[in-house]
Amino acid sequence: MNGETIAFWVLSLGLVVSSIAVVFSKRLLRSAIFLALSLLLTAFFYISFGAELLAGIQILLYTGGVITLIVFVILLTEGIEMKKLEETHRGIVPALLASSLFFFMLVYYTWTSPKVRSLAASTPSSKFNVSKFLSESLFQEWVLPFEVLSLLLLAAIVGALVLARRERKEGET
Amino acid sequence: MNFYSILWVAFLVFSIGLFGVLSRRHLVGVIMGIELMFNAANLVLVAIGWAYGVLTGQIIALFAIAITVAEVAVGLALFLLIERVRKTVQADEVSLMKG
Amino acid sequence: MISETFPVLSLITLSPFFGAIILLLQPERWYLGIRVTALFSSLISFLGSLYVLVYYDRTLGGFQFIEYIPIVHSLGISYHFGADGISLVLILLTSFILIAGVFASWTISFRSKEFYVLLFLLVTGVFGVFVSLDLFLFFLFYELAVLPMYLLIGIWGSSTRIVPSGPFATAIKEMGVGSKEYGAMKLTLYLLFGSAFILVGFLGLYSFSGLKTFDYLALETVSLTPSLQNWLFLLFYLGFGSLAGIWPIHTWSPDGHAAAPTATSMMHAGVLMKLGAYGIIRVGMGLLPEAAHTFAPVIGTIAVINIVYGAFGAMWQRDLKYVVAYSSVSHMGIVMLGAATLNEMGLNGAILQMFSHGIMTGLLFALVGLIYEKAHSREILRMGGFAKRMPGIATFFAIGTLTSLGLPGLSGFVAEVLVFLGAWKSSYSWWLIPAVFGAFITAVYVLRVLKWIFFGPEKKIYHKEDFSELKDAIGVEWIALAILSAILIGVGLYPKLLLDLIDIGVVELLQKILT
Amino acid sequence: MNSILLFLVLIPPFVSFALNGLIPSLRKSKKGAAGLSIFSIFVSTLASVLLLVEKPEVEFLFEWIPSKTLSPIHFGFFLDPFAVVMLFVVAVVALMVQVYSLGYMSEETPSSFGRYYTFHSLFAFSMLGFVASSSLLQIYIFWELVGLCSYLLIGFWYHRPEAARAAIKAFWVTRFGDVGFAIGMVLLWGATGTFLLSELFVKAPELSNAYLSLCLLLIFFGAMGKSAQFPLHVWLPDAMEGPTPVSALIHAATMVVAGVYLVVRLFPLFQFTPEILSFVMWIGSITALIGASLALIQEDIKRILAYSTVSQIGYMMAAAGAGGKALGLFHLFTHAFFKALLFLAAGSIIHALRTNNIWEMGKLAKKMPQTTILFLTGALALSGIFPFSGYFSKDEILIWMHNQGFTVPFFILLFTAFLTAFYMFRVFFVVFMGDKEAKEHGHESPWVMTLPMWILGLLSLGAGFPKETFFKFLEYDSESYHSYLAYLPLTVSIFGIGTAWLFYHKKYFKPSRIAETLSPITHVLVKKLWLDDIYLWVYRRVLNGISFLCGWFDRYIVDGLVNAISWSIRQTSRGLREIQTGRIQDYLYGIIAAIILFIWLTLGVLPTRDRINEKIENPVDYIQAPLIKDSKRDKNKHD
Repeated sequence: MNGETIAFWVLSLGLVVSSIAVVFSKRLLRSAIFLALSLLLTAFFYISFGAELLAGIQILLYTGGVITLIVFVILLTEGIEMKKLEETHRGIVPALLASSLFFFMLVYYTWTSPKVRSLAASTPSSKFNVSKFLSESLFQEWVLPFEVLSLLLLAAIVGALVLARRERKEGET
Repeated sequence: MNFYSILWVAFLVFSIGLFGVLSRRHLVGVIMGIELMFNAANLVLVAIGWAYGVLTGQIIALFAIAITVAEVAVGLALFLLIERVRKTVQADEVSLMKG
Repeated sequence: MISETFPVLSLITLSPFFGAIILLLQPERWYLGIRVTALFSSLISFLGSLYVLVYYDRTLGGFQFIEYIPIVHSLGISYHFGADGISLVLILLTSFILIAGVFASWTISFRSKEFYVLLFLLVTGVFGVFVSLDLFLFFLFYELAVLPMYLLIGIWGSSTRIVPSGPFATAIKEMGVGSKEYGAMKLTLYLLFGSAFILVGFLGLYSFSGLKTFDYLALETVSLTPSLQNWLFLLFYLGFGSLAGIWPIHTWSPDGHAAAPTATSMMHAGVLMKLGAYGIIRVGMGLLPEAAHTFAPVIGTIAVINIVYGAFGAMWQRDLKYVVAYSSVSHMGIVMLGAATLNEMGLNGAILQMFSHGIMTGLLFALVGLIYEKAHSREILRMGGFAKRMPGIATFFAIGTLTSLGLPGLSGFVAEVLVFLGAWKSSYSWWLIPAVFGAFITAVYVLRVLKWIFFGPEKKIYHKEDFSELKDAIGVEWIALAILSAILIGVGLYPKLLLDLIDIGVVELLQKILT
Repeated sequence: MNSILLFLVLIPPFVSFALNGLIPSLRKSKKGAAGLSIFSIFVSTLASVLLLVEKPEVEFLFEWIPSKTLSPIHFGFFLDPFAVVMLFVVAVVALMVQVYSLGYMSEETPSSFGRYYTFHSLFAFSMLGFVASSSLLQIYIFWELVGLCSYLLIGFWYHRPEAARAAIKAFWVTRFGDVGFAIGMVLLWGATGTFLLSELFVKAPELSNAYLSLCLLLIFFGAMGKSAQFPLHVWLPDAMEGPTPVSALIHAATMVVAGVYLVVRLFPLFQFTPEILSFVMWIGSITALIGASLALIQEDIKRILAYSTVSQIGYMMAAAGAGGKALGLFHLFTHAFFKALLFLAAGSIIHALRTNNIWEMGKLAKKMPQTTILFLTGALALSGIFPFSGYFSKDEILIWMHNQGFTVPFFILLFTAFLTAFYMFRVFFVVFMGDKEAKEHGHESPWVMTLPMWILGLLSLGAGFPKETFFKFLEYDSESYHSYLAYLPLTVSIFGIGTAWLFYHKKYFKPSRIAETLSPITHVLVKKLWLDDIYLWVYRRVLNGISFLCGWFDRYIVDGLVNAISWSIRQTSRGLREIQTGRIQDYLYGIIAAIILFIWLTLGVLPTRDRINEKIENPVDYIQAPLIKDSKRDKNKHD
C-alpha cells in the first residue's frame, strides 16, 4: 500500500461522504457547501489522472460559478419556504432501492465485462503533460462542437434571463 | 489506484446523486443531486480516457462541464420562475404534467 | 375535343383540391363567393367526368386516359391515373353527388367555408381512389377521403339520443352513444382500423409479388400462391369491408350517418361506402382472382345477411336518418352480393347498384336534411301529414323510397334485378331467395316511413299551432333534389347508358377472375 | 305501320304523364291537365280500335341491358290477339273513367286534380305497356308500375288515415305476391336464359316438368297478389278508400285482372303443367265463392262491388285454369265494362249522397233515374241475365267447367252465380227501391258523368253478342252445346234475384234471422275468415318482432360489444393514467427502469455484447484522438 493508494482512498472517502452529506443535510445551504466540497475533491481526482486543465476548469466553473449561483438562489428564496419544509425527503425507501439497484447493476456489468478487465490490466502511466494536446485538439478537431457549445451557452444565458425576469405589470414603469 | 475502484467510487457518487434527485423535495436539492450525477459521469469519462490513454475523455468531460453550467443556469432560472408563479419550491407540488 | 395527352383525370381529381385552396383564401363573409367557387370547381369535375364518359373508347376497353409520372423509382411509386368502365361510372356518381352536395349545403351558415374546404378535400380523395392505378396513391387518396369526415361530423353534425339497455348498458351510456362526437370518433376509428388492414395488404402485395412496385397494372400480371392470395384477400375484405359496411362491422355506419350533416352523409353514404366495395372488387378481385373464388361464398353469405338484417334493422328504427342509414347497410349488401356472384349479370348489377344507391341515398339524405331543417325533428313518429305542407319534398321522398324498394322505372330496380339474376346464375343459387325477400322487407319499412311522415292527418301534438314553419323546399334547394331524381329516373328507364360502360369493365375483370 | 299504331297507343299517355309531371303550371291548371290526359287516352283508344281492326302480329325489340357472356335483356312489345283485345278494354275503360272523373273530382283543388290526372296517365301508360310487353321482365316492370299507380291512387286522399293505410296495405300484399313472381321469373330465366315470351314458349318444353311447375307456381303467386285471389285478396276491399273512378278503372276493370291476363299470356307455358293449372282453377273457384259470400254481408256499396270483383276474377282464373283461356279473357272483357259501369254508378250515388252505406240510401229510383237504369243494367249483366253480356261469358265458363269434367268447381261456381245475383239485387232493392229516405238530397249527376256510364252501359249490354267473332278473333274453337245446362246458370241467377226480391223488397223474410240461423257461417264471414287478423298478426308480431330482434341485437349486442370493448379500453387507460402523477421524480423511476432494462438487454441478453467489445478493442478506429505513443499527430495521415 503506497502513498498514492492511501491518497486515493482518502479522496474517495471524502468524495462519498460529502456526496452523502449533500443529499441528506436538512439545510440546503449546508448541502450546497458539501456539494462544493465534493466537486473540489473531484478536481483532485482529475489532477491524479493528469488532467490538470480539467481540474482547473472544474474548480473555476463548478466550484466557483455553479455553487455561487446555487447559493445565491438559496439565499434569495430561503425566507419563503424553508421553514415549511420540515421533511426534506419524500419516498426515501423507493429512492434508496432504485439508486442502489442502479449502483449494483453498474458494478455488476463493469465487473463482468472483459473489456473493463483488460482496461484495468493495462493501467498506463498517469504522468504526462496533456494540456497542450488538449488545447490543440480542442481548437482543431473539436472546434465545431466547441463553437456549438458556445452557442448553447449563449442561449442558456438568454433563456435564463428571460425566465428569471420579473414580468412588468401594467402601469409599472 | 485501481481502475475498478475509481469506477465504483464514481458509480457510488452517481447513485447518491440519483437518490437525491429521486427523494429531495426542494427543487434546488434536486438540482444539486443532478450536479452530483454529472460530476460522477465526468469522473468516469476522465477515468476511461486515462485508462485508454486518450484525450477524448477529457474533452468530453470539458464539454459536459460547460453544458452543466448552462443547465444549472437555466434550471435555477426556471426554479425562480416556478417559485414566483406557483408560490412553491417543492418538486412534488409541481404537477402540471398530471394527465 | 381536347388533345389526347390532356390530363383530364388529374383535372377531375384535383379540381376540388384547388377549389379548396381557393376557398381557403377567401374571407368567411363572402357568402356568395364561397358558394360560387365551390360550385365552379365541382362543375369542372363534373364536366371532366362527362368528357371521359363520352370519349372513353368503348371498342378498345381497358384503362384509358392514362397518366404516368414516376415519383419514387426505388420504391416503385408513381403518379399513375387511369379509368375503365367501372371507375368511370363511379366518377360520374361522385361528381353528381358533389354538385348535389354543394347545393344541399348552400344554406349552411356556420363556418361554411371550412365546411366546403373539408368536403372538397374528401372528394379529392374519392376521385383519387377511383382513378388511381398505383396502390400507394390509392392508399393515399383513400386516407384523404376518410379523415376529413371526422371534422365534418364533429363540427357540423347533430346528436341524437339512444336509450342504453341490454347487457352492455353501462358501456353504451358511458360512451355517449348517439352524440355527434361519438359518431365521428366511431366512424373514424372503424375506417382507420380498416385502412390498417389495407395497408398491410398493399405492403404484402408489394413484397410478395417480387416486383418492387405499387403499380396496379404490373401487379395484375403477377400470380401469387393460393394461400397467400387468401390471406391478402382476407385483409382487403376486412379493410375495405369496414368501409363498405359489411356485417358485423357495419355499426359505425348508422351512428356516423345519423350524426353527419346533410352534405356529408350524402357524400358518405352515397360515395364513400362505395369506395369499400370498389376496393374489394378492384383490388381484391382484380389482383387476387383465385382468392375471389375461394371467398365468394363467404362474401355472398355475409352480403345476404346484410340485406335481410339491414332491412329488419331499418324497420326497427324510429329516427329518420337511422332508417336511411340502415337501408344503406341493406343495399350495400346487394352490392356485395352482386360482387360475390362472379358473373357478368351480378357484377354489372353490383356496379349499377353502387351508382344507383349512391344517387338514391344522396337524395334521401338531402331530403332528410331538408325535413330536419324545417321540422326540427328526425323522429318519425312525431311527424305526420307533411305532404300537405311540403308536397314537393313528399314527391321527391317518394321517388327516393320507391327507388329504394326497387320499383321498376327507377334505377334501383335494374340493379337489383341484375344482382338477382346473377345470384341465381352463381354457384350458390339460394342467395336469391333471401335477397328478394329483403327487397320485400324494404318495401314494408320504406313505405311505412313514407306514410308516417307524409300521409295521414297533420299531427298537432308536435308543431302545435305553428304550421308556418313547415314549408316546402325553396329556391336552390330544389336543384339537388331535381338533379338526383332525374338521374334515378333516367337510368331506370334506359340503363344501357351506363351498363354499356360498366359491362366493358366487368367483362375484363371477369376474364381475369375466371381464367 | 302496325308498330306505329302500337306506339300511338302507348306513347300519348306517357307524354301526358311526363308533361303533367314535369310542368307544375300545367298540372295545376285544371283544364289543361285533364284535357291533356283525356286527349292522350282518347288517341290511345282510337289507335287500339284500329289495332283491333287490323289484328296485327307486332314484335318490336331493342336492347335494354347489355351482356356479353350471357344473353342481353331486351325491351320491346309483342302483340297477339289477346293483347289487342286487352289494349282495347284498357283504353276504353280508362277513357270513360277519365271523362267521368271530370265530374266526380270537380271539387278537388287544382293541384290535386292535376295530380289525379297525372297518375291516371301513368296508369294508362303502364297498363297498356303491361298488356303489350314482350318479355317476362317487362311484364314485371309494368306490373309493378301499375301497382305503384294503384298505391298512389288508393292513397290519393292521403290525409285520410284509412286511405293511407289501405294504400300501403295494397302495395304490401301485392308486393308480397311479387316476391314469388320475381323469384319465379329469375328461375325461369336461369333455365332458359331469356325473358322473351316468344323464346320462352319455344324453350319451355325442354325444361323438366317439376322445375317449370315451380317457376309457374311462383309466378302465379304474383298473379294471386295482383288479382286479389284467395288468400291474398284482403287488400282489394280496403282499396275502395280511393276515389270511386279509380276503383272502377284499377280495382275492377283493368289492374286487378292483370293476373288473369298474365296466366292467359303465359298459357303456352302453363299448358305443360297441368298440376299448376288445376291449382289455378281451384284457387279461382274458392276465391269466387269466398268473394261472393263476403259480399253478402257488406254494407258499404263499394265494398260489395269489390268483393264481387274478387269473386268474378275467381271465375276468370277458374276458366283459365280449366284451360279455357279465351273464356277467361272473354269474361274479363265483359266484366271490365259492366263492373266499371257498376262502380261508376255507385260513384254517382256516392257523389250525390256523400255516403257509402247502403242502409243510408233509398228511393233513388225516382231521384236518379239514369243511374238506376244503368246500375240495373250492370247488375243484370253481373248476375248473368240474358241478353246482357255477363250471361254469355259466365255461361261459357260454367259450361266449359262442366264439359271438362271439373264437377266440384262447377257446382261451386254455380252456387256463386246464385250468390252473385242475390247480393247484387240486395244492393239494388235496398238502394233504389228501398223506402228509407237519404239524408242528403239526391240528384242526378252532370252529363260528364252520365255519358261515360251510358257508353259503358251500352257496352255491357252488347259486349256479349259478338261472342263468336270474339272467339274467332282469338283463334279459339268454341264448341256448340245445347243441353239443359245452357239454361241452368240463367235459372240459378233468376232464382237468386227472386230470393233477393223476397228478402229485401217484399220483406217476406228477415235477413237477420237467416243470419242468426247460420250464425257460425255469418261469424266467419263477419270476421272475413280471420285473414286480416292473421296478416295483422304476422305484421305486428312476426315482422315487427324480427325487426325488433334485429334492431335491438344490432344496437345493444353487436354495437354494444363494440362499445363494451372501447369502454373497457377507456376504463383501463383511466386506471393507467393514475401512474402519471405529474411529479417529475415519479417519472424518473420510469426512466431508471427503462435504462436498467436497456442496459440489461444490450449487455446481458442480446448477443451484441461481443461485437461491441470487439470493436472497442481498437480505439484508433473508433475514437479519433491522438494516441499517447504517437504524440506528434499527423493530420493528413488519415485523409
